[in-house]
Amino acid sequence: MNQLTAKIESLLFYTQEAMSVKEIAKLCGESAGEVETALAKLKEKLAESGLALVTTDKSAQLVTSPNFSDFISEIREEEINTDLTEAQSEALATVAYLAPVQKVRIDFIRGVNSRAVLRNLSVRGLVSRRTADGVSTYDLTPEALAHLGITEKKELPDYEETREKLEAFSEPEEPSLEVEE
Amino acid sequence: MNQLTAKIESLLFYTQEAMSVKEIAKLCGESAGEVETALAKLKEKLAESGLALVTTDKSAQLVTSPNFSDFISEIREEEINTDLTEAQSEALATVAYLAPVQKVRIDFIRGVNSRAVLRNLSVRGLVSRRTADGVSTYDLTPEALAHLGITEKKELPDYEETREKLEAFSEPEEPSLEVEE
Amino acid sequence: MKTDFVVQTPNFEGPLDALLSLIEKRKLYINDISLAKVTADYIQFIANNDESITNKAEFLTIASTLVLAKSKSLLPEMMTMEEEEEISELEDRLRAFQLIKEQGGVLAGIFGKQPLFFPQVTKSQTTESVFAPGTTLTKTLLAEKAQAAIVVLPEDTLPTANIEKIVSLEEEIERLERRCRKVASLSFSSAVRSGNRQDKVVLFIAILELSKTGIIRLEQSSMFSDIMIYSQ
Repeated sequence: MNQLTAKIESLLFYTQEAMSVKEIAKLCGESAGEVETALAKLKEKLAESGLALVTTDKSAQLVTSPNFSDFISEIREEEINTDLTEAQSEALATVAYLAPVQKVRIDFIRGVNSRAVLRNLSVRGLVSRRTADGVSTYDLTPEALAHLGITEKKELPDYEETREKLEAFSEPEEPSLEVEE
Repeated sequence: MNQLTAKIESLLFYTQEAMSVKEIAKLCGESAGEVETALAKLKEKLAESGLALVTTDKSAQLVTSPNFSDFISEIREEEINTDLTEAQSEALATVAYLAPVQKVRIDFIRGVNSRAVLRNLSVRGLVSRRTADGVSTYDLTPEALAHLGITEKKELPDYEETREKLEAFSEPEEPSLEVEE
Repeated sequence: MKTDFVVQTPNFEGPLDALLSLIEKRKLYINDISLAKVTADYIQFIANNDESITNKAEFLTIASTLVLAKSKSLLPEMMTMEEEEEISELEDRLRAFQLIKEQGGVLAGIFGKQPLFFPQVTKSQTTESVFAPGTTLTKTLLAEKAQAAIVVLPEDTLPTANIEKIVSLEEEIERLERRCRKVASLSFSSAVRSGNRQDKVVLFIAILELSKTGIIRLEQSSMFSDIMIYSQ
């Protein structure tokens, strides 16, 4: 696999988004023509693997291979058609009361990494991620609010008080944790 | 690439999380042994690509290849906190080279109670605690390996040599700091 | 007992850290001879920093092993097997700790320098929008979970160590001073609080401190006889 092909693969894997040829070319410091050639090679190389490259005229995205679409659909059904786990409802509560909130703060409050849980909540349509000025934050979706029977987060039980208390504890660089006893 | 290897690749790509061999085996309807073989093949197959497979004793997860770490660093969104305090790096090293390791042994080696620092490393997602048969042990997480730029513990600097020396030096006769968590 | 090692604001993690730094400061290897050489430095370190040392019990346990190493250097033939083992265990712990410190430094050096990245959190690849909250999600559930997070947090930052209460060195020095003012002399064996080795070590350090400042004078008529303490 040539260097540019692999580089683009790592980029598309990392962003998990459809990216335009132009954007990829700019980030990789290569011409659009070279990127297109590399994308064609990547597509070919992935043929027998668990992944596939979906390309339109202008964009490319890494997805799971069509060979396993039934398998992945099943997993997905199972993942979302169950009740929220402890971890998921805990993370959702943190998002609800602190939104817009960064992942690092959610991690701190919960004491564990919340990547997988946040992803599940996103897949379920309960939280959404928004990026501004290079900082990503999580918030409840309008659908989630509607499901909870409220029109805005302030209507959550004891909203102000709970938010304040959580904020007081949610400094990720809490120095007291470093102190050995 | 064989069918199971590709299937596991698609699964890991889809879930975006560290999955245990047991979990993968269950979802794929295969034995744990076959899954382990397939994971080893997948790791090998990814060697020249844009991706890599991070494995701990119990789990596997897809990450970007070490070859493109500088490239992705430039475009990454979330800042990684790269600071480790003295206490954190000692505790992390103890876990890294002796894992799975009990807290009492970490305390013994460091000469102090490591409760606070272990909690701190857990919050940062760098170590995880597992309890089996009433005994709790700590191990590095896939996040810790990824932060260190390696895909498995064996790639740690001077792994075998350090582990052997530590084994020889640090057999605690009795728990010296019995503090229950 | 004057040494060149004076630390006003120690930031040692613990006794092994402090001890290792004393050994390295003198450019010694880790062995029983080195331990004997730094015994006085270590005791002085505890004396100077008694208040700022948090895990006192651990510091004193190691002081007591060092005093053993010191006696070994003076009277090697008097060591029991058990005492020999205690000294060699401390050497091993120091070696393990030294190695961990080194490797910890190596790991800190590479940590985050060439990381491997996990993908960003996204919905899945399918574009169809899904809404699957399950059957249990209510605002009451969220309120409960948020409250639970608040209850758990502050507790986790509280120290919970339940190590044996150890007489502070400062207390011991004060107690000894008071007693010396009342009586002209007393013996070590009558002054010690208990047979506990740590209590003996604290008293031993205390009398060394007091003799250094000239408040008391020490006398031992023969090897292993009781130490007599005279007030000046």
